[in-house]
Amino acid sequence: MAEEKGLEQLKKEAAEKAKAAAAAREKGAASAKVKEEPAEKAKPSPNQHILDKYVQEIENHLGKEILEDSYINRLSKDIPTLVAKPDTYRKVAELLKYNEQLAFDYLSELHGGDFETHMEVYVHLYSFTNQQAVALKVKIERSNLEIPSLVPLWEGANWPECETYDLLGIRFTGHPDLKRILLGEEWIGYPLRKDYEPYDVEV
Amino acid sequence: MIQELLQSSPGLLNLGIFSLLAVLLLFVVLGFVTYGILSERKVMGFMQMRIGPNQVGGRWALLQTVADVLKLLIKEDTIPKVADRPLYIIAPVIAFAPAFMVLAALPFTDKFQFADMGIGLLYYIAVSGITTVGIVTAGWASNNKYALLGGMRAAAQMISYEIPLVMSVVGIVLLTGSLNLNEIVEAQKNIWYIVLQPVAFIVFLIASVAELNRVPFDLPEAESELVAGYHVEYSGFRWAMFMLSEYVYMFAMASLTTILFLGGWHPLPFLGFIPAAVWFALKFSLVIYLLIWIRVTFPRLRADQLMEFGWKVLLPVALANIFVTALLKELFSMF
Amino acid sequence: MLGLMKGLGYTMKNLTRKKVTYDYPNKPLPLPDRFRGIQKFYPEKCIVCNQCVNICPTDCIQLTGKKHPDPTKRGKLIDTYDINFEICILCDLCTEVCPTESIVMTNNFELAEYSRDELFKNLEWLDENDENIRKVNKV
Amino acid sequence: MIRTEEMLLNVGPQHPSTHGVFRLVIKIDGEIIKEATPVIGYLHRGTEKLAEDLQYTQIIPYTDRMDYLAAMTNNYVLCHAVETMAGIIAPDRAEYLRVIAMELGRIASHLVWWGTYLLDIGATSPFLYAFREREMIINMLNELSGARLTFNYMRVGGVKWDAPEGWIQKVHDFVPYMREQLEGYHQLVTGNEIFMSRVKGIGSYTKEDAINYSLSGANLRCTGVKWDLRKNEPYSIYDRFDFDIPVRQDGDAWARYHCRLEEIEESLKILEQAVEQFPQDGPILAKVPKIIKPPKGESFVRIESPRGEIGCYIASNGKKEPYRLKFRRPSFYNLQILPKLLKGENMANLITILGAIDIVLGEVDG
Repeated sequence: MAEEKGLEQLKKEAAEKAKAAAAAREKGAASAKVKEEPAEKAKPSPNQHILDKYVQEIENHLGKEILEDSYINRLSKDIPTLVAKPDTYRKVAELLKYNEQLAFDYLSELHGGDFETHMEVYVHLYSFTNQQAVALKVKIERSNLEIPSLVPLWEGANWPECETYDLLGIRFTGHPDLKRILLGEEWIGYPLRKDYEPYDVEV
Repeated sequence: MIQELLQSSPGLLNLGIFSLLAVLLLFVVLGFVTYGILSERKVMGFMQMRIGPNQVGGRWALLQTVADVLKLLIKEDTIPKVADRPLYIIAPVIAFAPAFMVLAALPFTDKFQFADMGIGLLYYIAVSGITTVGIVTAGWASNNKYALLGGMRAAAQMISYEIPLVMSVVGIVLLTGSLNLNEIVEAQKNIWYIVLQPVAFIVFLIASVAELNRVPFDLPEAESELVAGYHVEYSGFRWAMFMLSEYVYMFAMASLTTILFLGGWHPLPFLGFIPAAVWFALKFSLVIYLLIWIRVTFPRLRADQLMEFGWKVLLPVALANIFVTALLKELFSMF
Repeated sequence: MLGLMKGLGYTMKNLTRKKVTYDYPNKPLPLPDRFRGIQKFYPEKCIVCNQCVNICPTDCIQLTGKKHPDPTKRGKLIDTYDINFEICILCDLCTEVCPTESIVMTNNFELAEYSRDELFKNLEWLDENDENIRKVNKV
Repeated sequence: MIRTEEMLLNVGPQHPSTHGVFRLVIKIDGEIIKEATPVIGYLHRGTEKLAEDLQYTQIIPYTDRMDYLAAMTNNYVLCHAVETMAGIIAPDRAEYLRVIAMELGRIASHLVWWGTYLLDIGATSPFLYAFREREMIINMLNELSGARLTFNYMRVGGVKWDAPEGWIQKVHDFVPYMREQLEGYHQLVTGNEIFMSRVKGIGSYTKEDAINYSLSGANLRCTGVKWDLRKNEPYSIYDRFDFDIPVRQDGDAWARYHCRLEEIEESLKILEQAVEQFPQDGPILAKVPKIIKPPKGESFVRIESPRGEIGCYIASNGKKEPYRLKFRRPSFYNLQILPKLLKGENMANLITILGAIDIVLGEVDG
C-alpha cells in the first residue's frame, strides 16, 4: 500500500514536471505569436467592406440595434460574422435569405455550443448568387433556451436543429419535427452541455 | 426399358423398380446440381478476379457443395412463431417436387430417357408452373413482410413470363408438328432450331432466365431490396430445398434449351464419332455457362420494367414469331 | 443491346486475367514496414516518463514505475505496463511520443481471443511480442 | 372493390442496402412508398463530446472513424481548422503529400460507392472490380501511413511520415492504370441498358431543392451547380492544379453517377500534376509546439470531401483541448432530402435513391 502511494506520488511529480515544461514551452510560443499579432492587426481585413455592406443592408431594412455585434472573424478565414439577438435572429435570417443584396440561399452549417454563461447557435451561410459567405450567431440565455427555427427558410436546417436540440437542449420553435435525432427520446440530459453528468459513469 | 415398364401390368416389383430408378435419378441429378453450383461459383469467381471456393476437396473444391448441403441438412430448423406452420412446412416440398417431376420428360440421349410422352413439352411447362405456388406459399406462410413482397413478385413474374416462354416454343412445335420432345430432337437432325428460329431462341432464353429467377430477373429474392425475398425466414434443409429446386430447374431448363434449340444429342457434322451423351453434355454446359455469364454481368431490373418488358416486348415478339413461322411453313409446303 | 454485349465482353475478358485475392490465413499478408500492429515494449529502455499514457486518446495504457534498485543511479524503472487492446485503436501516438523508442509498433495484427480478459496485455506479453518489429519509427 | 392495407416496413437497421446501421421506416401500399422516416443514431459515438477532453493531436484518430472511406479528408479538415486558427502554414512537401493522400482517398471512396451502388442495383461483379483497384490505393496509403483505413496520418502543421522510397513513383504509375480501368467500368456498366433504365430519371430534384436542403458534393453538382470548394474556396495547394468540376444538369441518380466517375478522372489529373510538381526535399512538418494551443476564439473551415462539404468548427479558449468541436458531416446533411425523394417511389427505387446519395453511417451519426 505504502509503496503504491509512493508510486502515485512519483507519477504525480513526473506529470507535474512534464506540465511545467510544457507550460514553459507554450509561453515561448505564445510570446512569439504576440509579437506577430500587432503587425497583422494593423491592416484591415480584405472582407471589411463586405461586412459593412451586410450591416448596412440590415440596418436599412430592419433598423439599428438589430444586431448585437458584427465583426470580422480573423481566425476563421476573415469571415464576416453577425451576432443577432434571440428576438431578432429570425428576422435577420429572413433578410439574409430574401434580400437580393445578400441572398444567402445555402445553409452550410448550423450548430450550437454551450459557453456556460450562455448558449450559442452558429450558422454558416453561403450565397451562390453573390459568391459570399457569412456567419450568423445568436446568444441565448440559459434560462430560456428557445429560438425560432430556420427550417421554414432553409430545409437543410432541419436535422442540424434536431441535433442541436438533442445534444444541447435548445428548442427551436416552429420546427416541423423537433426530435432527439441521435440519442433517442429516452435519453436523459443533454450531453454537450458543460454541466452534463454522464448517467452511467463507468461503462 | 422404361417403355416396357410403363406398359407392364402394375405390381409391387414394378413399384420397387420405379422407386429405385427414381432414387437413382435423384442422385444423378443431385450430383449434376452439386457440380453445377460449384461451377457457377468458380466461373463467377474467375470472372470477378477471385479464385472461388478452394478449401474443401482440393484446389478445385470438389467437395464444397457437398459440404454445404451437409451443413444445411444438419442445421437447426427454425420456424417463426407466428408463421402459418403447415403451409410453412409444405411450401418447400411444393417448390421442390415439380423440379424433379419435369426431369422425367427430358430425353438426354436417344436411349437415356424416362418417359417418352407425346406431350412432353406441354408436360414440362405445366408442371414447372406448380413451383410458383410453392414460392408464393412460402412467402405468405413466413409471415414476414419481405417474404410476402418476394412471394408476390415471384407470382407476378413467373406467371407473366410463362406466357412468352410457351409462345416462343410454339414455332418449334409448328415446325415439328409434335409436342414430343424426342420428335423435336429428331427433327433437328440436319439443322438446329436455333438457326431456323433465332427470335424464338432469344425470347425463350430471356423468359427462361426470368422463370429461373436469376439475374437480371431475380426480383423475388433481390437481396439488396428484399434481403432474401420469399425464403428469408427459411433455414437449414428447408432452405436447401428451395436452393436445390432452383438449381434443379436450372439443370432442367438448360436441358430443355438444348433439346429445343441446340439439337439435343445430335453431333455437329463430321464429329459423329463423339458419343451422343457427350454432345448433350457439351451443349448443356454451354447453356449453363451462358446463364452464369449473364448473372455475372448484369444488374437487376425493376419490377414494373420487368412486367412491361414481358408483356409489351417479349409477348408480341413471340406472337409475331409464331405468325411468321406459320406463314413461312405454309409457303414452303406449297412449293 | 450493345451496352449489354459490351458488358458481357468485359466480364469475359476478365475470366482469364490474373486473380488478385490474397491467400490470407495460409500466407501472411504483405504489410509495409510502417504498418501499425500490436506494440512491442522494451522494458529496459523505458524511463517511465508517462508520455504515452498522457497522449493515448483512449486511455488504454497503464504503467507504474519503481525506484532504481541501485541507489547511486537516478531515474526509475518500469514495473508494470499494460495495454488494454479492447480499446486500443493502434493510432501510433504512443510510439510517436516515446523519447527512447521503448514502445514500437510491429506488423502483428491478429488479436482474436476467446475471452475479453485476454485482450489485456501486460509487460511480459508485450516484451515477448518481438516479431516483425517496425524498423523505422521516427521520421 | 379490393381493399388494400398499408404496411409499415422497417428497412434496416440490419439491411444489406442501408450501408451500415441505418433504419428507414416506410409505409408502403403494395410496393409504393407512402411515407418514409429515416431513423439514425445507431452509430453515434459522441466524437464531439469526447474531443472536448482531448488534445488536438489526439482527436485526429477519432476523425478517421467518421467517414471511414475517406479518412484523409477528415484528418485534413481538423488540421486545417487548427492551422487556420493558429496561423500555422504547413511546408510545401507536406501539402503535396496531403493532397496526394486526399485525392487517392477520394478515388478509393468513389470506387467503393461505385461498387456498392451497382451491388444495390443487383450487379455483383462491379463491386469486386472496384475493390481490386481500391485495394491498390489502400495498399499505397498503408505504405504511407501504416494503416489501411484509419490513417491518422496528418498532423497539425504537416504530416507524420514522409513518402517512403518509390512511393511517388507508385502513385505515378497508378494514374494511367486507373484510367484504363475506368474505361472498363464504362464498358461494363455505363452503357448497360438495364442499368440506365434503373437510374435515369430516378430520385431527381431541382437545383433549388438541392440548395435548399443543403446538399453538397456530387449531390449538389448533379443539378448543375458548379461548386467545389477545391476550386471555389481553394485551400491547401489546390489552386496550383488544373482540373475541372464535373457538373450534370438532370439531378437524378444517373447524373450523380456520372459526376462521381468523372470526379475520379479529375482526381487522377490532380494526382498526375501533384506527382510531377512534388518537391524533391524539404520538411514535412512546420515548426509547431508539442502541445498546440490555438488562440482564443472560434473558427469554421470547410473543405471538399468525396461526399461533399466537410466542415470543422473549433471554439477554443486558449487551452490545449478544444472548448467545442463540431464537424459538419456532409452525409448527415445530404441524407435529409431522402424522405422527400422517396415519397411515391417503389421499393426497388428506394435502394437506387438511397445508394445514389452516397452516405457513410459513421459520418451521419458522428
